[in-house]
Amino acid sequence: MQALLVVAVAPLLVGLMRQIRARLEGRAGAGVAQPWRDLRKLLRKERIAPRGTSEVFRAAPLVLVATTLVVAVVAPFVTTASAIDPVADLFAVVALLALGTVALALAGLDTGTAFGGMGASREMTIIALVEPTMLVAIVALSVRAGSTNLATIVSSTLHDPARLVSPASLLAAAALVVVIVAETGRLPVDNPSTHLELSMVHEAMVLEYAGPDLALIELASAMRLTVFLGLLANLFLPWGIATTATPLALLLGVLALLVKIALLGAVLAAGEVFLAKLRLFRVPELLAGSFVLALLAVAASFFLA
Amino acid sequence: MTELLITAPIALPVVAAAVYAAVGWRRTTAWVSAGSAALVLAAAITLALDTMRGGPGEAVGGLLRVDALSAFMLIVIGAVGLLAAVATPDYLRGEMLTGAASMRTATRHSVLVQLFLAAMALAVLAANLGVLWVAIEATTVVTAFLVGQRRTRAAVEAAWKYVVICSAGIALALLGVILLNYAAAHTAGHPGLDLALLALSAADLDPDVTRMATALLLVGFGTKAGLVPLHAWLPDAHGQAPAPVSALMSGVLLSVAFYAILRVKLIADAALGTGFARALLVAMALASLLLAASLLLAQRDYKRMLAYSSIEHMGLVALGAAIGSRLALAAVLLHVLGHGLAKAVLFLGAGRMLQVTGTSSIAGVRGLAAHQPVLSGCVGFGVLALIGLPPFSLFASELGIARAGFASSLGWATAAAFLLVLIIAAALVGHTSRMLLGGPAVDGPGAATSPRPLPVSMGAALIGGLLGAAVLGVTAGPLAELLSHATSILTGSTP
Amino acid sequence: MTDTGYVQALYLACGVLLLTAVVILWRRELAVIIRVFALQGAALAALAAITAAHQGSAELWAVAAGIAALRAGVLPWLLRRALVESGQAARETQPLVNVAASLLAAAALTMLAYAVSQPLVALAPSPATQAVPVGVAVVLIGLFVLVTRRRALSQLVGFLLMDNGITTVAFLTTEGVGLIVEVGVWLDVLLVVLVLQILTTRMRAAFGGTDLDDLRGLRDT
Amino acid sequence: MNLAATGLVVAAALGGLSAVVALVVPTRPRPVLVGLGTAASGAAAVTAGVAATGGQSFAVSLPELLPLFGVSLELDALGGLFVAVTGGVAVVAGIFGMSYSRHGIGGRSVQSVFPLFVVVMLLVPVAASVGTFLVCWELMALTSLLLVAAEHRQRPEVASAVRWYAVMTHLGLVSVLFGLLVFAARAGGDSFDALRRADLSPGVAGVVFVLTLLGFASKAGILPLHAWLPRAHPEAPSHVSALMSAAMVNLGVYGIARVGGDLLGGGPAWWWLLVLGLGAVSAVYGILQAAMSADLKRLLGYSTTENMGLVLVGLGAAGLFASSGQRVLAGLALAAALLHVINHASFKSLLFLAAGSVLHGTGTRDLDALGGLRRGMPVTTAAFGVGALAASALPPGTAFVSEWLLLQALVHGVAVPGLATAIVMPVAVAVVALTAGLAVATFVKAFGVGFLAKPRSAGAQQATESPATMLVGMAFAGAACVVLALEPAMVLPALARVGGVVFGSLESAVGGEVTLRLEGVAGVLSPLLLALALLAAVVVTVAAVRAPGVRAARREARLWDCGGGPMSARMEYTATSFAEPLQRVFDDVVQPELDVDVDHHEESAYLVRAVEYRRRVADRVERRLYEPVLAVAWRWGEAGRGLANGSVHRYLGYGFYTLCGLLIVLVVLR
Repeated sequence: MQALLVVAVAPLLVGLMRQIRARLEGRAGAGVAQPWRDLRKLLRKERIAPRGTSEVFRAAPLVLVATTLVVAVVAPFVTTASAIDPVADLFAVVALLALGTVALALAGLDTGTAFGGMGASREMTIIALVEPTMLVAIVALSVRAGSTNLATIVSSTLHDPARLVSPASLLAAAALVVVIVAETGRLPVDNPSTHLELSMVHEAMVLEYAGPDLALIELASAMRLTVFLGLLANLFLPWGIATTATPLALLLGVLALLVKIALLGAVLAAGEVFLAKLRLFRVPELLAGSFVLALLAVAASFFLA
Repeated sequence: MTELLITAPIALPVVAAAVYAAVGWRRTTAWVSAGSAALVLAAAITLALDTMRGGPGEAVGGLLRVDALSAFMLIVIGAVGLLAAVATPDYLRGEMLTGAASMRTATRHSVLVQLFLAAMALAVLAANLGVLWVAIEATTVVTAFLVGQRRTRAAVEAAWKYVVICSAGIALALLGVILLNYAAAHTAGHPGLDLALLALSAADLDPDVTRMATALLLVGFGTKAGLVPLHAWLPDAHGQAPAPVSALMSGVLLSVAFYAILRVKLIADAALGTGFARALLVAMALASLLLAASLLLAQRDYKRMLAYSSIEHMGLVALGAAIGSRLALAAVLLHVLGHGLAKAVLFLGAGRMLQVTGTSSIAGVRGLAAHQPVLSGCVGFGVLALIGLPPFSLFASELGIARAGFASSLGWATAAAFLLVLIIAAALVGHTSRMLLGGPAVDGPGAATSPRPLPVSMGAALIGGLLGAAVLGVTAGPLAELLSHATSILTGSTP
Repeated sequence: MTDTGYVQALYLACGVLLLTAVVILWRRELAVIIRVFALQGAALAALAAITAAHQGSAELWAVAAGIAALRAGVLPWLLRRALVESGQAARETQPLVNVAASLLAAAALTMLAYAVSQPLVALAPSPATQAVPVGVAVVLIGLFVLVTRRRALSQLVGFLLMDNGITTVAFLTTEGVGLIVEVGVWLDVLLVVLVLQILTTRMRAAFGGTDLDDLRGLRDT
Repeated sequence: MNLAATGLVVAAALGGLSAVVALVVPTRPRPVLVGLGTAASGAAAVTAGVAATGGQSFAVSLPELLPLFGVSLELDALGGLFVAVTGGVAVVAGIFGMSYSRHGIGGRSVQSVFPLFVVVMLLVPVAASVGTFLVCWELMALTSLLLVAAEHRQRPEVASAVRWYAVMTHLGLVSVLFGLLVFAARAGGDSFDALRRADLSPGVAGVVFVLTLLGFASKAGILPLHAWLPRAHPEAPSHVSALMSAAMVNLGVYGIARVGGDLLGGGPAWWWLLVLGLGAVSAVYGILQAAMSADLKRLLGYSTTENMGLVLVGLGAAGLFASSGQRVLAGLALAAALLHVINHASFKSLLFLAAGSVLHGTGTRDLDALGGLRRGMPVTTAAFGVGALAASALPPGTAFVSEWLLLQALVHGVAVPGLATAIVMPVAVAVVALTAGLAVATFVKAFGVGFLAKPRSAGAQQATESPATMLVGMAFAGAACVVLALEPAMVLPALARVGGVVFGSLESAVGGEVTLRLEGVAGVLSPLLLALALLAAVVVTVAAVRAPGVRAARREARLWDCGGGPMSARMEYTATSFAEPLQRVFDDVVQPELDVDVDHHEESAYLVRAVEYRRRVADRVERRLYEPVLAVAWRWGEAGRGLANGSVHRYLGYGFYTLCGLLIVLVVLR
């Protein structure tokens, strides 16, 4: 149910963000539903197998979508009661999302082109720094909750809202924001709308994809953004989430989630307008900074425990 | 019967020497030396069984005496002597091929080697410290010409240094013998120089005189045992002597000299307490190890490398003797045997390497394993045995010395010693691996020779020695009891 | 022989021993050194004879005769033969330490010998043991000669000097160590000298001289 | 005789028999017989080990062996775990070796040493006295040394690796030997029982622990004594590499657990902080070097350092918890560490075997020269893929589970009071996290560059699949990886029992059958459900994409080449270029040496004819720590030669001065 929601909302979120950027830049914009229309078009196209690529190339979009789907199913977006509780672990969620990225990077390498390799290399450099930051930030959040189970963290935050303003929490939030930006390939780390060789990261890896495969990747990217924003929202602003399974609570949960995601997306999009892309080799500095923030968060949670 | 048996280890080699002197070295007599060594070994084993069953025995009016310790040393002499003797015919033939030796040289060689064996047997069987001294000095005289056998400049030089340094050192031991005799003359028991009596009445010896005598004896016999300070003859002599003689000198002669030190220490400990001899031995041991390490690190000649490794092992043995507990002394004796076998194999192998490659420089030998697999294997395993890897018995004995050392008050000295041993092991492995490993050398002196297969009897000696050391490291078997008896003698307790 | 006569004769012989040792250190000509060495041998034999006369022991007389034959006769003869073989060039010793310093060193060594020998004297004070420091001093001087003299022949002399010193100590302390051992020791000494003499000959053939500084082929530097 | 005893005896007998068989049979059937014998021996050992972890024990004393000391053996749960792991690796390595040994290493000596190596590795965790332990430990060093030297004729680097390995393993032995002998001397006995009963002062216990830790850490490839590992592991024949990297290094962990935990009985917190610190540094350093490495086997070797570092982090955390009385957490951390040992054994043996298969098929292990192997060597590619997934700590891989447990333990480290914990725990978390991130990049590089894309050399172009036995060996290892990844809960009871041996009776920390359920702290994870969910999601996606009537057939198309014509393999990203951004990030840590030669045309300095670019990532620890030591040793050696300058006067002078000095001392002291 949650997954369907995420699938449905994700392209709309991207559309919303594009629309906001367009408006802020003084353009009319293509409308919020444009990503959905793009996806429909791509899905109808012919399937292409670039010469010399293997199963890895073909399987990557599936893995990417699948990992995001699993996360969408298990993570507490609408309700704290997870569908598959033994998987709803923060570490598992982060690792699953990383798995999707890895699949894409392998696909990029598999093409054997310079672009594919370049994109994979850069993406792996980024993820090598992003993943640790996420894990550390998670630890910072879970030290006080005593568990890394998402539902547990969220419900413990609900019970004890004062925890949110603790230094550990704030530092972790800041770190998470930075890495989510990096992980989802937004400015200033990567420009989702560029196709300039020297600056591409994500786009370089997916350069050879076309048709339905590309549709899957675009969808997955949008879903990942949604998932991350949703996680961010519920980890730090869990209000509104359903703690019981009554229809009313659920409905309230859905609404709260939509509002939160839309707000975060809007802030992100607005922010992007004012940012230029960083040079690739400056990105690690940013990520290292967020890593340190996360580390400080853990340290704070240990010291203040 | 026992009397005859006790004199046999001395008489047999003398007879063999006479045979060589009379008939000369030739095809028919080539194996006489091996036979004599084998008989010495057999006699040694019989004597060992006798002493274990019936206690010490005497011969020649009490001048010769055999106890478990002497019997053990005789076994070492016999075993290493046998290895050397088995490899000798092939070695001499190889020398003759290259023109480095003639039939006459071979004859002289065989006569002297037999006398050498006889002198060593006399040394360990001597009941009297004076006779022991005479026998050890006799080994110098006998081996002088063996060291100088090649008559090259280097050989003459080595022989000169050998004789002068050893004679000077052993002269100090003589002074020590005389002082001990003096001290003994002024005790109630009048033990003279009889080792057993001296040990019994040692408590009455004048401590000051005994102290001086002990110092002189340790330095003096230490010379022949290759211990610092008068060690410097050793690398020259071992490097220049023919391979079987190097094997005997390094494998047995050093240990026989050390046997004298052990006997002296037994008396000194009873007279002075354990502190004095222990302090001296520890100092000599550490200095020897330090010296060996210093000279092995950048060594350029593989025969000298083996010689310095002998100094190292004598240093370890001295350390074990200094520790002086039962375990340490048993380990010392085991080490003497294991080292004798391994070092004999290595010197025989090194002699063969010299014949095959024509150079004794480490840099001159490359990729030997590629064209001399068996020889390289033996040398490689020999070095591994030397650095104390199991299954060779040197592992057990070094472990024993270390174990005893840490249990005694010499923990720090033991730690320092084993660190030096580690450095030495690193140097040995480094040098050896450079010679043995790698692809076949394309040019240079190491490659110029055609692959000559290892002669069968030489190979048998090499592999036999290694197997012996390995078996000994797995289980000492019946030797364990002999070791226990010998250790009891050294600790002055009853088994 | 009276006791005072015995003591005086004993001390005279010991004096000659020490004096000859110092003279060996002092003189450069090998021929002179060998002659002095023979004199020392004679003094040693005299020492043995004096002891023999004092004790009235036939065995000691035999030993004294042996010493006279070996140390005043055979060994100097062997040395002289070696010297003749070696020719004109090698007639002088070339000390590594100059003669004045050598003599000073000898004095210091004698002091050391005296100091070291105190317990030996203290064990059984008697006229004979009072003279033990002389023997020890000769041993040390002999070792010093070995260390500092560059000719093969002078090293040989140094070794024999040590041996004379040891024999002196043996006589002064315990009238010898038993005949068998004594004979064994003599035999060994004789053989060592023979070996060294042969090696000197070979050295001359191989190196063209007997300068020990030429013996630097075997080294690790 | 119970199953443990029988299994162990059979394993030893089979190993010995194989060694003898190798000596007597002719060349052709030799590798097959030896491989089969080794595999059978390994299988018997697995049985024995599993039985031992199940609670059986076995003790025997053989006083006749090893003169002066005697041999005594005892198999308990802790030993059983390592026996089982070693046996498992031996099974796959033995099968793999049956055909792998045919090229160049089928000689008598190598083939007879191989099973012996397995046997002595099985005996190390069974040794129950100081002498026995040291002799087994050193036999293990000897046999592995001989195996590392196996290919010395083919490559000059082997000799250098042999030297490094021999010296460093000896250094480790001396360290362990010092520690154990001081221990035994104070305890007054050699048997482990006597050591357990010994009452050591804290100072002595600390010395013993640090000395043994140094030696054991060296064997496990832990910094700073790791330098032999990235040399010896790559140069050994690949199935030997697998044994060394997946089984032998574990014994270092075993040693720390046995001595620090079992024999010394825990100890103060600083011991374990030290272990944790060493582990943390090694983990990061190892994976960084692996990420930079372009040599496939060297990469795997450094990855071993990383994984052993993680294990030590777990072990250190367990000790820390135990020392402060947190028994549940100690059990959790120890379970994480031991599970990682098992996991690492499974995926590292798989990876090394796959690397061996690559080497066999292409003749090179240089990633920059590989690529495109999936066409010629599909099974090897799949095997390496499984291994890489397992190694990179991503679900549904093996390492993910153990690292998850490890992080869980660290998260709860807050329960241990103290400033050191408050500093160390967050750093440890950061280290584990950073390691996980870099491992992902490393194995994407190894798999993506090495096996996917286009071949970069003729060797890779002509690669053909390896013989069946090699594939079977890899398949076994791969199956172990998969099973461990999906159902790790099955080894948990054994781990709990092992934990009882190491830190006294620990409460079972992790339970569950399908789901790992942490006891005492909140935390659940079900790798199996996760994998199923992932599978289901893939199926759903496929169904969803297929549903709208999209044509299933694919049309082949040209790659995007910017219109410049077909792309050649030279345009591909290589392993070196792949790692370049990471290398820039960690420039200060790894300090690579760059060497750029630009060759200009004669006419103009602006026209470049050729650019030569060389990059070498030297081991920085080596540079800083080993080179000065080597330089000192060299100078010492040079100076030491002056002691033997050939002058007989100087030689006699040594004696003269010593004698005078000695006499003066006698005079003074009287």
